[in-house]
Amino acid sequence: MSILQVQNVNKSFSGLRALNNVNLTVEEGSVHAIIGPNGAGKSTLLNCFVGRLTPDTGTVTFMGHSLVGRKPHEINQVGVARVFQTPEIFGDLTLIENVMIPTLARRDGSYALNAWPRVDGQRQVIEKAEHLLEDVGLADKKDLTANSLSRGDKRRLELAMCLVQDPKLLLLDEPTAGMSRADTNATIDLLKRIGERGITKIVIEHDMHVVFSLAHTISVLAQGTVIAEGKPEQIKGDPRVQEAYLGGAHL
Amino acid sequence: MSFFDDKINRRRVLQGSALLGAGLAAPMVMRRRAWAQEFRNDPGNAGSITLGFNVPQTGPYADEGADELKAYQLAVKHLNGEGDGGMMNTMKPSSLKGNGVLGKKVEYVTGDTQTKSDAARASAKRMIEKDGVLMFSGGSSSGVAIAQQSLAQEMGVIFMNGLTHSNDTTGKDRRRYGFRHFFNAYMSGRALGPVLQEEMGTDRRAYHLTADYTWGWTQEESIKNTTEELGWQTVNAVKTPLGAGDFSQYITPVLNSGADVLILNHYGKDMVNSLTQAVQFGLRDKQANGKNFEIVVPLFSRLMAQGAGENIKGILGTTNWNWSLQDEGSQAFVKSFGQEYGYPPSQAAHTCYVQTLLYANACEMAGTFYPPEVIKALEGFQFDGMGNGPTEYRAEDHQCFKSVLVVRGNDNPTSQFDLLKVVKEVPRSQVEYPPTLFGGELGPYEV
Amino acid sequence: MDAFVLQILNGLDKGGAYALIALGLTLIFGTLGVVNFAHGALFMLGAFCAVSLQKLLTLSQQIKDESVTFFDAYKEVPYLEIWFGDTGSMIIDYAVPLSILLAIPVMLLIGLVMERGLIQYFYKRTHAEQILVTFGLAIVLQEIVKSVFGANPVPTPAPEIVAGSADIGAMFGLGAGVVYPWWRLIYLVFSLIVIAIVFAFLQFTTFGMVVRAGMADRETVGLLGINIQRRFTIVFGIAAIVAGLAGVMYTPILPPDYHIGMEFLVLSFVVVVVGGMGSLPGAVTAGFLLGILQSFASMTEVKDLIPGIDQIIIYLVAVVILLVRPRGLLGRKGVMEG
Amino acid sequence: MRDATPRSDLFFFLLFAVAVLTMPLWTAPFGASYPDLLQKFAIFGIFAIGFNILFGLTGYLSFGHAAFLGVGSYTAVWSFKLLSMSPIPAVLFGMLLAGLFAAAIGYVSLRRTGIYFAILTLAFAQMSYNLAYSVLTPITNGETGLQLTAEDPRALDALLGVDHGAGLPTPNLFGIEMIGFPAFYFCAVALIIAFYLAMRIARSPFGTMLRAIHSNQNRLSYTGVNTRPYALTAFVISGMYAGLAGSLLAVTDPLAGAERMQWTASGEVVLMTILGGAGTLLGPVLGAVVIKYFENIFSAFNNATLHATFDFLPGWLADPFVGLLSLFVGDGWHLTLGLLFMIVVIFLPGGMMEGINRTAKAVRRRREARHGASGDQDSKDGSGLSARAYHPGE
Repeated sequence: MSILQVQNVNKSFSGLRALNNVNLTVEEGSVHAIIGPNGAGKSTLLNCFVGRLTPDTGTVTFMGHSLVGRKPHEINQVGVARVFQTPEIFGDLTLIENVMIPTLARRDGSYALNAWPRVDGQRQVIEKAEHLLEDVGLADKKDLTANSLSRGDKRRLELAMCLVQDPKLLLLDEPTAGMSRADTNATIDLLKRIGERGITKIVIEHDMHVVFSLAHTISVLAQGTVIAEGKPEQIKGDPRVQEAYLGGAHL
Repeated sequence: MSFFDDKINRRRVLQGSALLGAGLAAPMVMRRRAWAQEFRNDPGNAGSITLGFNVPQTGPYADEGADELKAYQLAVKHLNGEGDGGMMNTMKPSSLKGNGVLGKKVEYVTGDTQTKSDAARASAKRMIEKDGVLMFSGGSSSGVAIAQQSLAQEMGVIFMNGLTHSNDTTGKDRRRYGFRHFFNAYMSGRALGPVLQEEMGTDRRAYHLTADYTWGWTQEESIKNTTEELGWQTVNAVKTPLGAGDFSQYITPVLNSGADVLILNHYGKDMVNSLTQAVQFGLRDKQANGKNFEIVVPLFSRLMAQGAGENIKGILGTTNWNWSLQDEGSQAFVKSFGQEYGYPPSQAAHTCYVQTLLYANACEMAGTFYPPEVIKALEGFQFDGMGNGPTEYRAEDHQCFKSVLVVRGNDNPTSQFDLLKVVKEVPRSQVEYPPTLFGGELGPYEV
Repeated sequence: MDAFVLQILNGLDKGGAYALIALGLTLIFGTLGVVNFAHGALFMLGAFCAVSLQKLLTLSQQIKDESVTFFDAYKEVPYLEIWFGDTGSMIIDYAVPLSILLAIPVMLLIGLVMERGLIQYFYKRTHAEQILVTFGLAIVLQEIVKSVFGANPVPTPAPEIVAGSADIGAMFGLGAGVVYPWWRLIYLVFSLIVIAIVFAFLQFTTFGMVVRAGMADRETVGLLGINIQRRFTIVFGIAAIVAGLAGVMYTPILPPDYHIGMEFLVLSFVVVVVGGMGSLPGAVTAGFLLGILQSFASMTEVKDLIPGIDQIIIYLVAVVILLVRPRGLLGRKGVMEG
Repeated sequence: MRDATPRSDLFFFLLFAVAVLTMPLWTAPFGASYPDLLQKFAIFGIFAIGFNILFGLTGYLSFGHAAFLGVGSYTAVWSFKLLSMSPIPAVLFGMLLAGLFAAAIGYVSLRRTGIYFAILTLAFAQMSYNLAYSVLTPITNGETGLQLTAEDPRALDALLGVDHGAGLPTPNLFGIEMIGFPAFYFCAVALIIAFYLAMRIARSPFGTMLRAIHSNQNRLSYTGVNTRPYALTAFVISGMYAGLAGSLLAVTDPLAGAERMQWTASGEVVLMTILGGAGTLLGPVLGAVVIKYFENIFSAFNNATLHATFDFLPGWLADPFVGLLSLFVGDGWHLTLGLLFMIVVIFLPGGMMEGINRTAKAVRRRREARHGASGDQDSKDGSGLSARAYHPGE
């Protein structure tokens, strides 16, 4: 069963074609990696999924909902969560608050004038948030402000913020960018553990080590077009991919 | 605040549990006091009384306010028998004795109106509620004066207007507890009439620039009525935003409008700016319709004339009083003010000084501080020797009627203070109008 | 038609003042990231440079007016006139243009002291705090000026030779009697020259290039090992000079008082924002645009159509422009949007 | 937030309520215990609390809140003129209209953020002010300000047969005239309610969302939250607070002037909030009290009162001393205010509340040191009384 279908998506920026007739299908429950050299259009594509950008033409359909022209919060509310390349968190709030906010957003919808009850009285929300913090190993830091975390911890926090919403589709934009090898491995482990929850994931990644450790399917993007798609083993040997990456990343 | 005077058991009040109750009880205490007294801020057996002087100390009129304050301080000195007595010696009739008012020493408090109605009322309320003033006074803007005057009525404390020129002050917004010695826009128009006719003839085309608020409108209307009676045409009357700064966009249309007189219904900084700029545009030297183009500034003040510098020369306008007047009262006032502060008083200072003396005199006449009686003493009071010749506080609208000075910017001043030259002293009869002209209701004596 | 020309001139003139103040404001935004509510005060200080020089030049021998008793009244004869006769009078007459020479070093010094002494500690603070501290500073500066010069406006006339109006009607073949004050024309030209100098300086000098690069991307320039900080300090000084010069030259048009800066402050912020944060051409364009629109809106014909339009035109235009163009006319993304 | 338990909040709230209700007592030594100033403390406290709901929580800096204050005032005076001298409809209508006005302006302005938002609100407020001063004079009575007259219809009062006697009527609540201390207590109760509601909002999930807007609006929208209606709600609520404050100004003093809407008035509430401590519950009230105190008390000193105050000093010392002080009081009170702004913001980045917190912390540390308690409990103690407990915005 496919969860996300991308059909004939085009996107240009002042004449410059960033996406050229992209087609993509993501299977439910799978980890789908999108790789490609710099400027291939990976981030542009991801931005078309979450409502930051609107494709010029083409359709993006998620579980029967068209995502084209939707606002980011609407797309999130149908079950799409996103981890950013540089962690987007609520820097001056505490960790527990950081995780409670997405929990509340899932419970109350995109807007609720919930101004009378106390937020510290929302037992279930707090418990769920604490549980998630435990999952990512940040439980002991829950009362610190998020800005005080290391970069790796920030990313794990952001992951917790996404996971607490029980998304159906999780988009990860270079989840290990700028991490040490040890941190990278820890993140891979974490992502694998999450995999057990059956959340579909789309991963954009440069690090092929990460890609081949996680992905079930890989799409290769070059100059705004999908030039190859298949299982990791297939992609490894594909000459077109080799060529696209010539002088690029390590295969 | 004299809260503790009320013999509440202080120890009990301070007990934590009683704090809340005591706080709630306070209004009751205050009310009981209120019933007990005959009128607000009755000095009773106290040896002194307090007056409140509420003037602009910050903002554009700060210098004028400082001048007013000096005049008030001088008046208090004279009332208490200190100094040379100033106009107390020339005022006729006078019941003042130079031993304070009704034998009580006069003290005063000051406040800053910021030339804002809200700030002025807040400051006045402090004087009334905290400092217990019997009368308050001050001015520089009509809106602020009217706001304070209506407060006076609500609180039952007399307000003696300082500088306020709008017809409304003693017209539609007149109050029983408010009194104005200063002249008004209507009088300016009336007084200017004959002089304008004499100097510029009856075939003139006038262009008005008017500050876009109530004072500006009343002045424009008054001047327009006068000039149109003379046979002048009004080419246009354009409203300008208060504090516009640059008036060029309003002045350029004047150039080729066919007008030959520009009337600037501006005061204060607006007047300084619009006049300076109008002169820059060559309006003073211009010829139109075969005549010399003329500029008229209906309300002049010497302090503001300083700001306009050379540009004021030859410009006609009116003023309530000028220090160069040679009558006995003016001389006495200029002498004591000049000796005290080293420079001559402004018209704002003069009116404030006079108002203070008039209030004190009315108390002496009434033999009490009880406001309704003081008001009655002031109403219809006729006096002389205060610099404006015979003057009457008209009972029906609390407006002083006296002669009005038409002045001209001095072409050849003999000193830094010699900015305005009196052209004509227009007698009271020419500027008088029926009290019903502007409507308005004074309200009750007892509040 | 003539009326139109005159209104355009009025608008350009006003616009010149707006543009000069806004230029400095946006330079400071763009480089230091500081919301400078004391910028109006810099304009005011410039104006008072002219006042000070005039007072200095007109130091006078006082000839007592004997007809006045009770206090001392003097006819004042400036020493310069006594010593140098007509040359002295001429120097006094040229007090305002001469004070440009005084204003440049004084304003630069004030700018540098202000930046080093206070502003530099507020780079990383919130905009709200920057507003509070610079607003406080503006009040303090105003009050100091008030205590020295009083609250009344001080007349500061233009030199006699340009005090009157130019017959531009004859010059440009317009109708008869179309005149415009010389000084206003000078002001317009002056503001254009100052704007041109600032732009040329930023465009063609290495210093300017570094500053522009710093405005675009501060971190990167910092990484290049360039001491961007010291340059920004100088930029603040330049902004102070520009505001000060605008003030000096405006004095014959608007006799200055201590409060004059506050009146320009809000308006110049609107100009900067309408032009787009961090955009120098934007600030200049918006300055002239709003000046001209304000002049047109004040025309009787327009006011008859929409009463009170001249009271609100600037704000109305600001609203419309900001709704149509999210970052003003020429603003860059992400500047001061947080 | 983690330290603010329901119990500590209740305690804090009661403390606040008691402090407000006993204000006539403890302000007496400062010369501030007279009705008008106390009313102003309460009213501008409400204004600043409301402003803080927008600015302190969401970070949206509005420079046009005075417009809502003005609308509240005008509406209240019109209610006195047309309906009844009771403050209840005046306050309700004042809040309602200010809220509607805020909804309209907020809807447009919130399409932009940062300084662009600030300038949009400023522009709307300045337009309101300029128009109220001139062409809207039939509604606002322009420069003179909207006042009561004896001939006003007062339909509701007429219907109920309430007779106001000769002269101008005074607003009255079931027979209690809204002047002097009763009027203060009316405002004080409003302040306490306003404070309580602000506390509820700050502690609620809604308040958390507002703080999230401040923190990272981008993340919030990718978290499924529609940020604009949240910000708009905060804007309208704070507009209604301003409307409440404005109508209370009219209740205690039934006159409404256009200058209430000027940008300087909008700036004043910004200054109050930052001075006291943006994002804190108590800070804005403190800021309002300090600024109003300076405005009314410092401006009232003159040389005579200064001399009277320092007449215990020998003459050679008193004169220069008074001369020096007179620069800062009377007509120099602006200078003092300007210096205060600078000093507070330079040394106390979080406003006056930060000063209070630091003092409290230092005192606690000293006490702990004396009792030999372990140091690392610090601000995380469970007493619920740590200074942090009161500052949702930290």
